[in-house]
Amino acid sequence: MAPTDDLFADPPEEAFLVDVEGFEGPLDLLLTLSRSQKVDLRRVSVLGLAEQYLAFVEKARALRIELAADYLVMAAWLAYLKSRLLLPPDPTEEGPSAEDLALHLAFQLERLQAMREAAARLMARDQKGRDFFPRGAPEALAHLRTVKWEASLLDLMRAYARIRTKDEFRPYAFDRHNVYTMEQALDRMRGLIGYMGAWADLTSFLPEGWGEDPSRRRSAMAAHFAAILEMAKRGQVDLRQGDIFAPIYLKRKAE
Amino acid sequence: MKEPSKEPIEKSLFEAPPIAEQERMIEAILFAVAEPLTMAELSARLPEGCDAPEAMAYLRKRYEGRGVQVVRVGDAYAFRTAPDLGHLMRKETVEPRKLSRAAIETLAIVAYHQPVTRAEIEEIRGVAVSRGTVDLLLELDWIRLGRRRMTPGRPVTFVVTEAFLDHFGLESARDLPGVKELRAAGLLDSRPLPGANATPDEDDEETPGQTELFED
Amino acid sequence: MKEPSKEPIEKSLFEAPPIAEQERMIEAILFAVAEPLTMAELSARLPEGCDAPEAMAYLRKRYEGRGVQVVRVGDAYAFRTAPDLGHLMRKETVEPRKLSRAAIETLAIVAYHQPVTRAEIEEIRGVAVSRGTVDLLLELDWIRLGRRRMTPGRPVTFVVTEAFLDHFGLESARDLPGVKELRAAGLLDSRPLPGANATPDEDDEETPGQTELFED
Repeated sequence: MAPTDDLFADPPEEAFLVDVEGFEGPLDLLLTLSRSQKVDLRRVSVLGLAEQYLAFVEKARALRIELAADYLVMAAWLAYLKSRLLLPPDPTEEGPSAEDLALHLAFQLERLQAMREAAARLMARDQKGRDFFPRGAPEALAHLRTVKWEASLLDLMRAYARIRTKDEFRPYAFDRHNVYTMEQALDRMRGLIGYMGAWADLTSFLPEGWGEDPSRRRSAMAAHFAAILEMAKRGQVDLRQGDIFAPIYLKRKAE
Repeated sequence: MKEPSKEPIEKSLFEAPPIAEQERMIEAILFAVAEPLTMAELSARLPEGCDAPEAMAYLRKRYEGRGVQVVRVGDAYAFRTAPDLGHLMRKETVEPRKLSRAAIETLAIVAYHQPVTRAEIEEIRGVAVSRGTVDLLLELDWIRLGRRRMTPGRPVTFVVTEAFLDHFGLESARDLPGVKELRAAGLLDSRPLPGANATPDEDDEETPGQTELFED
Repeated sequence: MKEPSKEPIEKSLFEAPPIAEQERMIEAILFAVAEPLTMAELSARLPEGCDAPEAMAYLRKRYEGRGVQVVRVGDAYAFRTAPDLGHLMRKETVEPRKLSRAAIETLAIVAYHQPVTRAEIEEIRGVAVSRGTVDLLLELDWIRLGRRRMTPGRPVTFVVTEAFLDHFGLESARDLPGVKELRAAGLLDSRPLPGANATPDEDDEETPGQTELFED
């Protein structure tokens, strides 16, 4: 399938170089070269292979063909391996032997070759959408997972109660700030009544700062109303109201 | 009903597969093709000399009473799930899940204070209201957007819905018991533990141990 | 293989349908969908007390040699047309995406060596794996990320997906062509370059996962 594969019965080197782009890296190139030895990959001469590779790189250089860096790295490594393979083993040198390195390279080539073949066999398998088919008109398998949120009225009220309770929870203290007591109102009205002439609306008697805020207003109103009721009882004032919820008027009782 | 077969000459040249094989073929085609197929379309896909109507007759017979059936759609054929098994395609599971504390509290505040803005809810709860919580309540159709408040920023307000009233069996949100009634009903514990925020829900419920002791 | 059935008490409460009916049911469900379904997914759709594995065994037997067949894909099952009839579905054939040599080899390496790191793929191919190649395979949903390797750098690994198995008609990665022979030949081993000047990525120490996968 790769065009390079055909080149190897009798590798024309020119074609090689033209095709260098077609190689998938130095290992691929090595694998291609190794095939020209026409032996089982396990018996491939790594030394011969190194020489083939280095010759290839030489040729490319002569033709001023730029090779990618990894090809040159491989070339350097193979030159090193070649020299190690040719020289008698140096007992002082540490690390793996040249034979180990050569074996590993052979293993890499064999493994790459094996994966190539495996890939080809995989792609040759029956494939979905080409050789076998799923249902053409699939139906949706609906899985309606409905979450039913559970909350009862009791939960709701408890939740509210919990919030309110949180607010109310504080050391007991009477809220004097917003409460106007009847005693205060009575004292106040007693002082004011002397100046009263004609009928006057009770609301006009509310003290300053107590007419705006509804809760303060309510408290002051209640206190003053209670106060004037007390005063009416004592015969100090007359009260009048035109209708339910209509303004309450009061007037100093004529003596 | 039989298709006019090809000329005899051709027939002898192309040996048609056995009818059982033809049946297999239309089975596969009918399965894989997205649309219902007419007899002509089926025939066109079969090798020379096949008898699609006959193979179809066998196939339909084979699937009689099975979980799927070959049905006729107009003048075409298709596999369909047996009608009595349609329910298997729709699986409904209902997962009961308890509303989170944040959600139920937010809901309660909307119910008691509607129309109420998010800022107000947060003020009352004393913690931020997550978007998810509001979204869930909106999704449940228990709250909806009310009018914008005519204050700077024109914040949206939330109100409870008909569905909410329906779910909780209320005529109107005004029917919700007030704080006093809650207290009278024993729902308002006036002596919460300090840091009531952290106490789990269960703490708010009556401790059954005590009453049990005195009952019976 | 049998699912642990419900407790006998429950079983008596919910009379399971006869096995033939159960077979019809999984036939209908499996027929309806394009994607493979696991036994658990099937069981979830069957009534209480059903024995999906047993019903499946009957169903697979029934479709043996038919134009459509029940195939196993990983842990799941699906109806697929018989491979020998693919030629009848020419019109349905989806032109397979032309994969580059790099993509095909990378896919094969993931399938045979999984879980495998990018460095290991590069070590096997002797060339860098381009991002586009991996992205394409991920996009095709043929490979996915596996667990990170517990080696320095904690590199991600790749494994093949159920969709891969489904596409290539494989029951499991154990059924990959020639996998046994390759393993026996030691060609699925991750063998590092001997000596200190190993590959820059040190993550190919021992990879217990990949042999585990293929061991029975």
